[in-house]
Order: sequence, then structure tokens, then C-alpha cells
Amino acid sequence: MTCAIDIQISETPFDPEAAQAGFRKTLSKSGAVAAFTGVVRGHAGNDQVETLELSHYPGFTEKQISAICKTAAERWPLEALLVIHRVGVMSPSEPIVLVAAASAHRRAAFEAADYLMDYLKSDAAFWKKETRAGEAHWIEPRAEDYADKARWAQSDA
Amino acid sequence: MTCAIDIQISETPFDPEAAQAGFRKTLSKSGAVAAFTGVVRGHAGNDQVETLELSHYPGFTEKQISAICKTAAERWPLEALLVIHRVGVMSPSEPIVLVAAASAHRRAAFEAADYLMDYLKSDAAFWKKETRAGEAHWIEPRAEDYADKARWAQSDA
Amino acid sequence: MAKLLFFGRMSDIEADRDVDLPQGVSDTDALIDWLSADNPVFADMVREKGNSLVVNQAIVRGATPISNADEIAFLSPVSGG
Amino acid sequence: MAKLLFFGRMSDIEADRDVDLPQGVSDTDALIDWLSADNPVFADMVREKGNSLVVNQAIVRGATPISNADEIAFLSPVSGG
Repeated sequence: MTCAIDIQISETPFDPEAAQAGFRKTLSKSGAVAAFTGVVRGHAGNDQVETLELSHYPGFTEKQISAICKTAAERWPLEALLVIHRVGVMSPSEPIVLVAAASAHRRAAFEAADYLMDYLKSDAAFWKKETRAGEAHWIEPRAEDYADKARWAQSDA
Repeated sequence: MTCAIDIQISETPFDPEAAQAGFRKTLSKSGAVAAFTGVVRGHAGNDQVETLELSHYPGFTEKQISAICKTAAERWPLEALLVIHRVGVMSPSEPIVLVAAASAHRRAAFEAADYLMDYLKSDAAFWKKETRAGEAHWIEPRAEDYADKARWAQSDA
Repeated sequence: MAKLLFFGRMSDIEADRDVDLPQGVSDTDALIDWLSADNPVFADMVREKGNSLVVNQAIVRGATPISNADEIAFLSPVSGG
Repeated sequence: MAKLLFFGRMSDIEADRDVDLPQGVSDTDALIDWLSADNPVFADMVREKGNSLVVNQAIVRGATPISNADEIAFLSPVSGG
């Protein structure tokens, strides 16, 4: 099956529910849609988050995400994949990322969305700078992000 | 953490994206929202699906779903859960079910949504009658639905 | 009057109704026998795997006492989502 | 002119710029040494775990030939989603 792949890097706020509605309208063969929306957190420990600044490497980042989506489309029977990723300066509760996967099969939709999120977290060329109490901090992947991604390698054998 | 649980059985069509937008507005502590939308399939093998009729056991079904949601809320750190399930006569591509789970943690949101869907498929008191080529067929759980649910029991030990 | 409800496949062959349970029909096993006597298709179907029996909105297993005050529901294998 | 790009943590201490690579700076190892000589903070950071080096939008490992026609990007550990 050919999987339709739509990747968007957005410099401006996006509406994850409107995007999902548009995505669902494109489907003709899928009974299952799994989606993940990530929003800017309001707190980091006891500190209030003021802003999150996301940067990417234009061209390279899109190419990476496209490769990850193609791998997912080979691994699961998918009708369509949608990835929207914000860049720029955001405030708490603003959407950062939307991943949606459509399939005839529930498990395929869930696993593909989960897989894409794990790869976006640990592999895709994005950088996050969080400002808390007036101070900027780079956010780098945590051990658990690498562990999440490793789940998929185990069944690659 | 107290998890807000919203369960709706709808006799009329619902808008899964509008419901998710409403759900997201209620959140204050969650950076992660995982959602699953199920729609009526258009084909069963080579046959075209004309209608799907879903029935439930009023009162009992809601009680079951509520119990499943409470179990999920004990198992994962969730801020909120939303389950909307259609009943009545539907046409292909109409939404049947929406499950959304919100958490501070990506894995918790994904796993809770996945878990709820597995239980809705194999345990919740709904019955599906599909009409194809003028003939009505009851849809009963497949072996893979029971296998999906069994995944969760393995780690209960 | 006891309230009898039938869901899924079983609803095709038995109608929901209020019944006056005859003397001797004091548990769910006796109720199944009583209904089966009048409906051989039900007799087969009710013994299939995957059904559930619900008394007053709680799932029961094995012979369970019932009376005219109860709601008894026969559930064919469920399939939601 | 080679185009140098710095992302994440490294962008705080090095500016994106076009440079004329001096003779002898013909691979990525030599480039790292050349940049490190002027910037000891970069010298430490570039050797940390989790960085990636990208030449003409493809990840490279180990000493990789470069020339004035290339785009060379230094990526600190990434974190999306």
C-alpha cells in the first residue's frame, strides 16, 4: 500500500484538531486513526516555564522526518501519516507537535504514531531552549527517550 | 493525581476533533495527549459495508467503561481521560469511538489510550451488526482482539 | 415481574420482556432451562462460549438466585470500539 | 567559501558564517582543530557525547574530506517532539 506522507514545519501556531480533521477527510481505507499532540509544559520541576524556543536545521530536518515516515510506512500497513512540528518561540500550552497515523488496523495506527514520536524525541534535528525564571536552558534527551527508541530496535531483528 | 474521567455514549454523530479540542482546553498539567479515533469501515473483505448498527446495555455499559477508566487512572499518571462511543445506525466513515488520554508523560498517554481501546474492543458491552449486500452480520471479537488485551495482563504480575 | 434483556446475537431470537417467573425458576440455571424449553435455537446459543449473564447490572457466574424483582440480561459476545 | 552552521548548545558559542578554509583544513578533523584553537569552550563542547557532524546535509562519522564548496553543520544533542 502507498502511504501518503505529509510533513510540515510551522513557524506559526497550528491547530492540531483542525489538522486532524483535515487528515481524516483524506482517508478512504482506514478505520483507525491514532494521534499524539505535544504541548509546551507549564512547569519544569518547581519552576514556571516562560517560553520554549525550538529551532531546526531547515532542509535537513525535513529530510530526516521524511526518512523516518518512510520506514514506518514499510513497517506497518498505513494509509497516511501526518507530522506537524512547530519551531520558533512558544508559550506554555501551545502545541509543539502533532503526529497522526491512519490504518485499517488499530495496532498499526497506534504503533506507528508511537514509533514516530520516539524518533522525533531522540533523532530528529530539533533543539529546545526553555526559559525559566529569566534563564535559558537547553533541553537535551533524557535516558528514557533513548530507552523508548530502543524498544523498536529490539524487534527489528 | 486525580484523573478527570468523561464518558459519553452518543445516539447521534459526534465530532472527534471538536471533542479533542474541548478536552485539550481542560488540561493544565499535561504536555502529552494521545488519542484514538475509530470510524466505520467501508469494506469487509470484498464486500461493501452499507451500515453498522451499534447497540449497548444502557447503564451497565457506562459502568463498565467507568471501571476500566479508573483502572487506567491507577496504572498511569493521567490528568484526564475522555471516551466517546457512538451507538445506533452509522454509515461508512462515520466516527464510532474516540479515546483521549492526557498526561505529563508521553508513554503514559500512549499506553492508557491503547489500553482503553483494547478493553473497549473485547470487554465493553457493545454489539455490532454490519449490513453488507443487504444482509446483516453480527461482528464478534477476533482472536487478535483477545491477544491485544492479554498484553496488559502480562505486566500486571 | 422479572425483566429479561437480550443483547447481540441473542436479541435476534428472544424479545426483551417482563415475565412472571414460575415457581421452581429461582436461579439463573433454571431460567435458562425454562427459556430453552420454548426455544431450541436459544438453547444452543446460550451455551456458546463468550456469552455473559448479568443480574441487576452485575456479571454473575454459575447458578445465581433470581426473583421477580430482578433484571436479568443475556449478553452475546461483545465487540466495541 | 565553506558554510559553517551551529545548532543547539553550540550555537551559543559559535556564529554561523561563511569561511575561507585555510590550506591544510581539508577534512572535518582539521576543521574541528582549527575552530578549537580559537575557542576553548567549543573545543570541549564539540568533543562531548551525542553531537553529530553533517556535511552537505548528510551525517558523517570520522574525518571526512571538506572543501570551500561545502556546508558543514555542528549539531548538539537533538530533542524534538
